[in-house]
Amino acid sequence: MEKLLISDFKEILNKLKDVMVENRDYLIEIDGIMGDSDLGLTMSAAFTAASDLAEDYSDDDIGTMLSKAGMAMSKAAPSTMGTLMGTGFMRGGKALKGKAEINLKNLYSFWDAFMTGLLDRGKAKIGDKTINDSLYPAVLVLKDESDRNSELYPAFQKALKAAEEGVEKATAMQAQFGKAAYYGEKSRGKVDPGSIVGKLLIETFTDYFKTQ
Amino acid sequence: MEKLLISDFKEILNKLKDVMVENRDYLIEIDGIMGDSDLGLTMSAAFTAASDLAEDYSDDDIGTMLSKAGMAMSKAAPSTMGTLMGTGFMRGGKALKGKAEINLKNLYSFWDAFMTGLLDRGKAKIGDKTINDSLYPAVLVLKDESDRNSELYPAFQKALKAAEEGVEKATAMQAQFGKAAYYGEKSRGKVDPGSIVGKLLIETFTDYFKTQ
Amino acid sequence: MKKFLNKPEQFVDEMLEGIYLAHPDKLKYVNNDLRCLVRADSKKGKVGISTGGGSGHLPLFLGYVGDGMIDGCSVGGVFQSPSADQMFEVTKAIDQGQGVLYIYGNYGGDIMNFDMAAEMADMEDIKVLQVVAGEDVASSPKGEEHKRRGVAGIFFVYKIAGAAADKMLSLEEVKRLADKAAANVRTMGVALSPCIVPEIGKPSFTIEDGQMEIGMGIHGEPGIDKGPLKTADETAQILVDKIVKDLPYEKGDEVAVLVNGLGATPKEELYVLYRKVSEILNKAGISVFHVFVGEIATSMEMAGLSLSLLKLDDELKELLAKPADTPFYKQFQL
Amino acid sequence: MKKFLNKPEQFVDEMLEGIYLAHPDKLKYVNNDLRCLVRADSKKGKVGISTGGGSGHLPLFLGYVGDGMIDGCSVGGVFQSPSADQMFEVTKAIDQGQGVLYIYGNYGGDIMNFDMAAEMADMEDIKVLQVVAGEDVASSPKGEEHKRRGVAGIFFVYKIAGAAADKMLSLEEVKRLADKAAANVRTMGVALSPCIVPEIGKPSFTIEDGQMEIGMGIHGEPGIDKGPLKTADETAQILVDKIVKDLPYEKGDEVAVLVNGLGATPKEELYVLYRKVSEILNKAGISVFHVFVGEIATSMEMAGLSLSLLKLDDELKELLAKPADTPFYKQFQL
Ligand SMILES: Nc1ncnc2c1ncn2[C@@H]1O[C@H](COP(=O)(O)OP(=O)(O)O)[C@@H](O)[C@H]1O
Ligand SMILES: Nc1ncnc2c1ncn2[C@@H]1O[C@H](COP(=O)(O)OP(=O)(O)O)[C@@H](O)[C@H]1O
Ligand SMILES: [Mg+2]
Ligand SMILES: [Mg+2]
Ligand SMILES: [Mg+2]
Ligand SMILES: [Mg+2]
Repeated sequence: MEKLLISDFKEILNKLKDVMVENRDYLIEIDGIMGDSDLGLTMSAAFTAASDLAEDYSDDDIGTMLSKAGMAMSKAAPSTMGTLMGTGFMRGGKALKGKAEINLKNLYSFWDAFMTGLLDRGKAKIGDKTINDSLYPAVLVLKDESDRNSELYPAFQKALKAAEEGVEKATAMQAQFGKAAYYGEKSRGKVDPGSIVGKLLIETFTDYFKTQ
Repeated sequence: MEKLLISDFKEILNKLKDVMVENRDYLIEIDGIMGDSDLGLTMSAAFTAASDLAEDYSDDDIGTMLSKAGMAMSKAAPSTMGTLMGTGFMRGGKALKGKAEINLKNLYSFWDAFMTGLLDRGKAKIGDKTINDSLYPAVLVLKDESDRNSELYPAFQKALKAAEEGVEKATAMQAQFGKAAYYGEKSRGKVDPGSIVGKLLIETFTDYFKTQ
Repeated sequence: MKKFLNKPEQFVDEMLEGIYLAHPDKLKYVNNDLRCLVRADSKKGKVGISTGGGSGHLPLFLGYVGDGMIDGCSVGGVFQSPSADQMFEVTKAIDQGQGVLYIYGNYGGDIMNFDMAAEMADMEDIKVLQVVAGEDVASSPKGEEHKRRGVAGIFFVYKIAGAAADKMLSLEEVKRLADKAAANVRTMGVALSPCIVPEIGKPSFTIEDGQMEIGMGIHGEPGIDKGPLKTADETAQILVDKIVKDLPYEKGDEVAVLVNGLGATPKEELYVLYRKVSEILNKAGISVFHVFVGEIATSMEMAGLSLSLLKLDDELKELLAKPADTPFYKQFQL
Repeated sequence: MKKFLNKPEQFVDEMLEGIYLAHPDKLKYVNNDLRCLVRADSKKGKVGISTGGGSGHLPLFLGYVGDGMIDGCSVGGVFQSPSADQMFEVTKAIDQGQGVLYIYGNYGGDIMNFDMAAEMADMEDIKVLQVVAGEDVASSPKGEEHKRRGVAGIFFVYKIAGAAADKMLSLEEVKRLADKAAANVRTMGVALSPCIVPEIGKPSFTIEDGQMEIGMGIHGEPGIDKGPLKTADETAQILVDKIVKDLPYEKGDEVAVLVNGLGATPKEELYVLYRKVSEILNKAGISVFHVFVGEIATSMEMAGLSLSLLKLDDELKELLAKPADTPFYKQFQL
């Protein structure tokens, strides 16, 4: 089975930064519809901080590096999504603490802890129209794939599909959390910006594995 | 020689009100160029108050009525021009105190006292680009005409001509008083709203005498 | 965007530099971070009170740090929560062994970060209790009060909690009183024009010419009714009706009133509105103990206002009446 | 025009009704005229201080009526002088046999009316002295100081005169100190957007998109430079340079600073500007005794600000530092 080293995670964090910077204006735009237009700014700031941290990290402990990246993110962007990303990376990193090599099983445990962190910190439930609604289905797929010892790329391809479907489903939901919740029924039919961030996370991992 | 009674002055104050109301928007407009756009409002308010007072005045003392009209004006419109009008009518009225009949000589003494009131209260000199610059030349003409025992209408026709010329001259001057003074050199070439009010005063008297 | 600023991304830090330069004897920062603001002096042995939230709402939040009010504030970017880390630094700086009360508005980012900060404080054995203020009746219906936005009414919560802490009451007791204030305040606002986040550079929402939005939040969150501009009296009637029915405030109740300007709206207009508010309350048999009129919680240059009522009892009244002296808010004994 | 009002022609009177309803223990009116405003209480045997001017500048002018400041204010329509009559009524109400000092801004209508009022007072044997405040350096060059507009700096004149009267000094002495304050203050402002007189309903002047007007007066009087919006630092530099050169303020001088918001400009921006002001003064060796930041003299919803410096000596400093308590302005001992 494939192994990921700390250099892979540095590269992935770097790609995540690029993706968030590329999607800066798009995220600003969709967060502007029912939110405060900051998501493009905060995600760029958060992932830049994470990537900078990773670049400077000189040890080989993947878990610790990801935890520290999470701390850096929550300092750099203390918005809802910044804090959730920070929490996710901190918790996910904790699950990988001490590891210098990672396989799909480990990667699933990262995402599982990440997801639990989001649910803990945000207190939103599945169906509340948040990032949870794209990320949670993807993490469920990763569990399956990890149980079945799949390869990374196909596993993430499936997870991405689930995340994309999650985005669609979230679009139809009524927002219960965050600024969009003030729109009540009117929030239905509008894309949830957080769910897009969830999808972008999985997509970036997927793309990375594709090119390996 | 023609005599004016209290009924004539009531009618003249009524006409002055009409004239100021008709010129409301025009005065607002020209006061807007270098002032605060209130001249149309204040002149309408002042002369409405004066006319209302005159209407209710039941005695035959022309001077007292005009003084009281002046007081009413300065209460109703305490702007520069309202205060000057108030002062003018108070001082002019004082000069006619106790009179129930008025001839051109008396009328000149009204305007003379009126003009002195303006100079006293406002402290502007001739040439400072104010109402003084249209009214003072007109009052000088009235002095001449009164010395020559002229008829009312031709006397005021000449006074009006002087007032009109005064407006032209004032236009070329640099403002030294009031809000327009902040424009310094730039105030040259722009009509002085107060000088227009001076002209309207004389014009209304002239028109009244024409129709008698 | 017409603003006095240099680089938009420096806006908050330069504002803070200006604040520290203007009030060196009253305010300072800790952890070498301008955004961790605390009182320069402090009363020994007192419960600490800390708040935090996005910038762009002055005098909210940091303006209430001072004598008789609160002790520290973590400062976020414009309309952005400060970080848990910053909150924790402020917590450490103001704790005097009696614990710290967090008072903040009901916004997702703030809640998560204050929760994180409380966890950090717990790890260092600093006792932290939290009060979340959310009183905008337009933001969520009755029965769903927990979803309501915190707006200008938080001022009352600071004032009550601050006076309580000043009386050297315990953390639990300060929290009880702050909770009581939070439970007894209701607010509703109305906006006439948007505001601009410097880093964004243009309004992130619009209100058309001749229109007003009733119930809009202080970051431009949607209101409950967008429609033609109403008169001051009509506006007052709508706000009072909705607020009074919600708690409900009843005949015989005594209240404090806050007429808050959102930024561009002149004080003149706030008083025109209060004239009607006073008349309506008077007719309803609700008596006004004191009215606060001015800019208490703003949205930069947004035009609009909000109305808050706080229902009083003897203990709240006593605390509300105590003096306060911060660089942004001064009150003599009422 | 987006304003909270009912009928534009009722704006001022309804505002005043709101003010009396909000502050019944502090303010009242005389002669059955809402526009003749005086303190509800008053210190016996003190010199009376009265002011007056157009509405639309709150807290100017009436906002400074109260403890430690002034005693009465006649209130005009928006940007309109009150009448001599009203000024005279206020004069009679606040005179306690020690005479009355008029303090007002250098505007034609106000001057004429206060002159008339002083004549009326003289006829009733009330001793009146007058101080005309005019300190806007942009409104007239050095050498023609008597033509300068009075703007936010009048706040300092009230404060000094009020504290002097409170010390039971004589009318002449209060005038001397007020004159000294007036002579030692300089102001300059900058506007970003116009304001609307309710009865006119639209702006009576314009400032184009992306433009600012340096030196504009608080009624929209023309400034000395219309041009592209400058940064906060550049703006601060222009204002400080012009003001400092004018008096001039010199190395070793001690000053009070006032950064005044004209209405729509948020406090955040005032502090960003002050940051630079402080730096420039510091470099010039001019020390700041105290800085006042906020809305002290506004033009309704105009966006912009003004900067004032008051040069202090020991007697001015002592008076400036005294507490004041009005419904619109509160200061603890500095
Ligand atoms: N309690 C929550 N738990 C999980 N996700 C949330 C929660 N509240 C909001 N979100 C997500 O956050 C997204 C908005 O993020 P962000 O722009 O950072 O929020 P804000 O600007 O309000 O702090 C929403 O689209 C939603 O997906
Ligand atoms: N000191 C003065 N003496 C005489 N006339 C004056 C004086 N100052 C201003 N004026 C006149 O007043 C006119 C403006 O009047 P008004 O609009 O009432 O002034 P404001 O609105 O400034 O009170 C000017 O056009 C000028 O003719
Ligand atoms: Mg957002
Ligand atoms: Mg005018
Ligand atoms: Mg403001
Ligand atoms: Mg304002």
